[in-house]
Amino acid sequence: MSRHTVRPPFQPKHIADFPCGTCDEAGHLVETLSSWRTSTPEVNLQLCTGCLRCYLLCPEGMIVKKNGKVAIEFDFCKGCGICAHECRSDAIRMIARRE
Amino acid sequence: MSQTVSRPLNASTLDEREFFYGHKACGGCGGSLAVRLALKVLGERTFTAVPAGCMSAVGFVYPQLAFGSNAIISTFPGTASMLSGIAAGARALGIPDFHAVGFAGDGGTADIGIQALSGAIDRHDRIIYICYDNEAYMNTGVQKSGLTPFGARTTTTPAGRRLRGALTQKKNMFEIVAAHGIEYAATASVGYPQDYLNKIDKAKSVSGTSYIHVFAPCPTGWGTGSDVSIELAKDIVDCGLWYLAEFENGEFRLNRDPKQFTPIQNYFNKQGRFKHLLPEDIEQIVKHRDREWARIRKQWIRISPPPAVAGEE
Amino acid sequence: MTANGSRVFVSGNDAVALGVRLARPHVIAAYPITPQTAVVERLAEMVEDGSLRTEYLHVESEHSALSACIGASAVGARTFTATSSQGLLYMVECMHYASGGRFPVVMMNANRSLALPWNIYNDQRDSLSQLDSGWIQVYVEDAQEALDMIIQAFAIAENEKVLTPVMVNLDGFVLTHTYELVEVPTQEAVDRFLPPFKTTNKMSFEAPKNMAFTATPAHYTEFKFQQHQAILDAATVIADVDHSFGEQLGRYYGGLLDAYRVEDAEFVLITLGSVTGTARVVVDQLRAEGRKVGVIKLRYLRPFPVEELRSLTRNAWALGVLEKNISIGYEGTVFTNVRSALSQNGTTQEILNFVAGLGGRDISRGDIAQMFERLSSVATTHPANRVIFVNLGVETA
Amino acid sequence: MIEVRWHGRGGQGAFTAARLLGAAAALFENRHALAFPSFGPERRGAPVLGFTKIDDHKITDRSAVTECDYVVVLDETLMSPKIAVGLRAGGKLIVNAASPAPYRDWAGAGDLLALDATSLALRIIGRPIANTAMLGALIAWTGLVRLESALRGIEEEMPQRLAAKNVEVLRQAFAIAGENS
Repeated sequence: MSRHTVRPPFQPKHIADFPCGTCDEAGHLVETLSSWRTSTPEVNLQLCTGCLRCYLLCPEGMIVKKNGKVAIEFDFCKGCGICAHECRSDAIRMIARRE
Repeated sequence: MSQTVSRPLNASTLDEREFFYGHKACGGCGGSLAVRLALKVLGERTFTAVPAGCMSAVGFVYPQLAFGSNAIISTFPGTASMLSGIAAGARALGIPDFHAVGFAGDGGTADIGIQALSGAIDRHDRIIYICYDNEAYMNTGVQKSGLTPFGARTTTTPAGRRLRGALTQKKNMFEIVAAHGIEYAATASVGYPQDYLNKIDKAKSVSGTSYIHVFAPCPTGWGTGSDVSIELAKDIVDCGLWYLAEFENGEFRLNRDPKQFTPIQNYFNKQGRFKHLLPEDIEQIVKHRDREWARIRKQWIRISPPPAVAGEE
Repeated sequence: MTANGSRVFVSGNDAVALGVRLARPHVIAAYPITPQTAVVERLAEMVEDGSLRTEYLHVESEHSALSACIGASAVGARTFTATSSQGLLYMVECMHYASGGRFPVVMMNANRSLALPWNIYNDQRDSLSQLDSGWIQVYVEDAQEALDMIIQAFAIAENEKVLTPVMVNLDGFVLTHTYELVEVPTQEAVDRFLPPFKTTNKMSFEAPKNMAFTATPAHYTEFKFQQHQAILDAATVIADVDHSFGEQLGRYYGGLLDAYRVEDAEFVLITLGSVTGTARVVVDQLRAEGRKVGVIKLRYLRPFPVEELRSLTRNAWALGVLEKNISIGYEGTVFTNVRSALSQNGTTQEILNFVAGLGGRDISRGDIAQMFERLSSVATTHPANRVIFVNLGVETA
Repeated sequence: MIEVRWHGRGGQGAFTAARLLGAAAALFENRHALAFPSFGPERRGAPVLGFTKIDDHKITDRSAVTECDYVVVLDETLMSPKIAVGLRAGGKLIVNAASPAPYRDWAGAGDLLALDATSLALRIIGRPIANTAMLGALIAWTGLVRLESALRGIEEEMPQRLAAKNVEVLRQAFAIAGENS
């Protein structure tokens, strides 16, 4: 389940559309970063043991628990490859294309 | 305390919510992982201060605001002083049960921010100060900081024929902080994530100031692949160039005392910033490492490390 | 030109580092900050490859960078530092200290906007907010002028009639990170132009001194008057240095200011820094259409070119001051300075303040053409509001 | 004035190519040039831009490049229908790709050309650094600067250990592009 909402791009028309001062909602997101990725992680659920090491170590927080295993969200996955590199049962492979 | 029953803290019991994502850190950034894990342990009743540096530059570019809980950028020198102010304000307003946490880089902590940190510890302010150490000023493009290790190439300690990288050793921030008589201080590494989670969890219940110095590799600054940050952060502990320790009730404790260090070479070989080192440089680094460990083993009390979770030997 | 050694294709930051090496500073103490970093990086490389023999201090903050430079200058060493934006503000205490103590430190400042909000891009609010710090301030238009002004800055600062620190400002990214053709003078030519630093305002074993002391109400004012007079007198030294630089190294810059097609101009834009280059292109286009327009580049903001500005604008119908700055709550600082200088002119021409380019917002050729448009309409209609935010992205009514 | 816009990712050397082109024109062809990156922090992997302006007289206008004569894309994964926005009529969109086919109608007002720079770089340098190969293709298809000037630009601007291989990449890219212009 995606736990965050990426809002439409911010297009202010009037000065009042800006917050008063440098203060706005925590977690206010208006863009995804999938364009940064040149390779994409893919989970093989047969091999995944649900140890959650990848969930713990993803710097982007893009891996979620799912039915005792894991699933990867792609909004902010930059294809760094840490999940694939750290998975102890080789259940994650990096493939050279973008979701 | 917000957690009524205290279950062991690990990947499955950790708060599933994410409080730091949508940030623009380089892929594989150790610092962003350190921030993400800490904020998950601390939960939503948290005020975070982050100075100028990577985490603010990647986390707060309006209108993309990547901190899911309260967060504010401080001036570069003023992380600890701003945290003291946040804690004092919240106390005065009677806000219960909050955490005031700061994430500053190595330079932000050991150089420009050391004065404010010293003041906060001296006041025993109830704040958690986390230094994510990637061993140079990375946001401005890899310049030497007080925590750049001996021999490391940075853009202000070039490695050429005459000089080969940084000529100074890392400042010993852990013991400098301990010498203040701080309530709780610890060293950690994203290469030992469970140990890092345990120390953040302990810091939550410290009644005074706590300081956690977490080792956080930087692929861009170190000239490594983006997928090896965790491996490197483990290697550095295993080869003895970094240690996992705590300072509490006026006493040092080693959480990990490797019988046999792994060869330093296989830590250096994976990184562009050490490629230029000559055998005599390596020898000097090894000699310094062994002298430090001899001192530590003599002066610090050693206890058996807390139960390690599967997958983390 | 024998005085010029080589032609290189370098960034503004690189050009500054080349100028610093030629000036042979004894001590460099600087702390990295975007967009200045490549200066301290090049200097570190020059120290490593042996082409620059200097004491290079890795200081832990900007406050300590300038404090260290003051210490070095206090024993007679030639010193250099470089910073930007937040870093400049973090050394403000030391800036007043350096000027009050008459320490001729030379500093490069990469013009960058000020937090909050945070922003790493170009505008001029950092240096313009420090006009009262007692430093001589010069603003350059391109990388060549940056290199040359670093060398001239030492000659001006260390002149015993001046003995005042000098800040060389160049626009962050637009100049610091843009690569262009630069002539690099030979070391011999610069050694002939720039004598070694000699001063009695220093401690030494031959003549032991006590420095940076306290002054009671009975004496404090006189020290401040001395400082003030020194910067006013610096105007002649600046002109002489510009002239001898032109003679020996082939490039004249015009001293306190530089005017372009202003002689018969009806509408004149007054500005500073690299945006002058865009204004020159627009002036040429409008002149080709028969419009009498011109642009004045203020090079020095302290000392301020009062006389030159008065004589050059006497016949203009309307003037515009374009600055990447606003003194919050009133008007642009340069606008205030220009209006004060022209107020005794006895002329009644209209003058507008164009506040543009804050936080790195682009100033296009079209924007500048519109400014001239506005000047031609305002010559007759004397508007109430003279402070115009250019390219504000939203409605405000 | 000729304006070139380079597209790449942080760390791929897009700006180095923009700078080499400027150096070649300014240092070896007695012209004037400005070369500047899209300003801002360059995060590894993040899309970045580089710009080169070339003219016969000193370029004083430093305002943003809104239109350009050539767009050079070093990384195929950056291609999108809007890639050639601002490309002037008669301009060229040059992409590092094995074949131009998938991008036929993305060239806006200009024409489309492709060169497989990555495999050329892998063959000669052993790493997928496509910037000098794309520079070679650009100057072959546009004549912006002579091959000789670009080669001297590399020798002048690149550290010795990189120069030799990059000279070879540029030479071969120039030749390959020349055959199917």
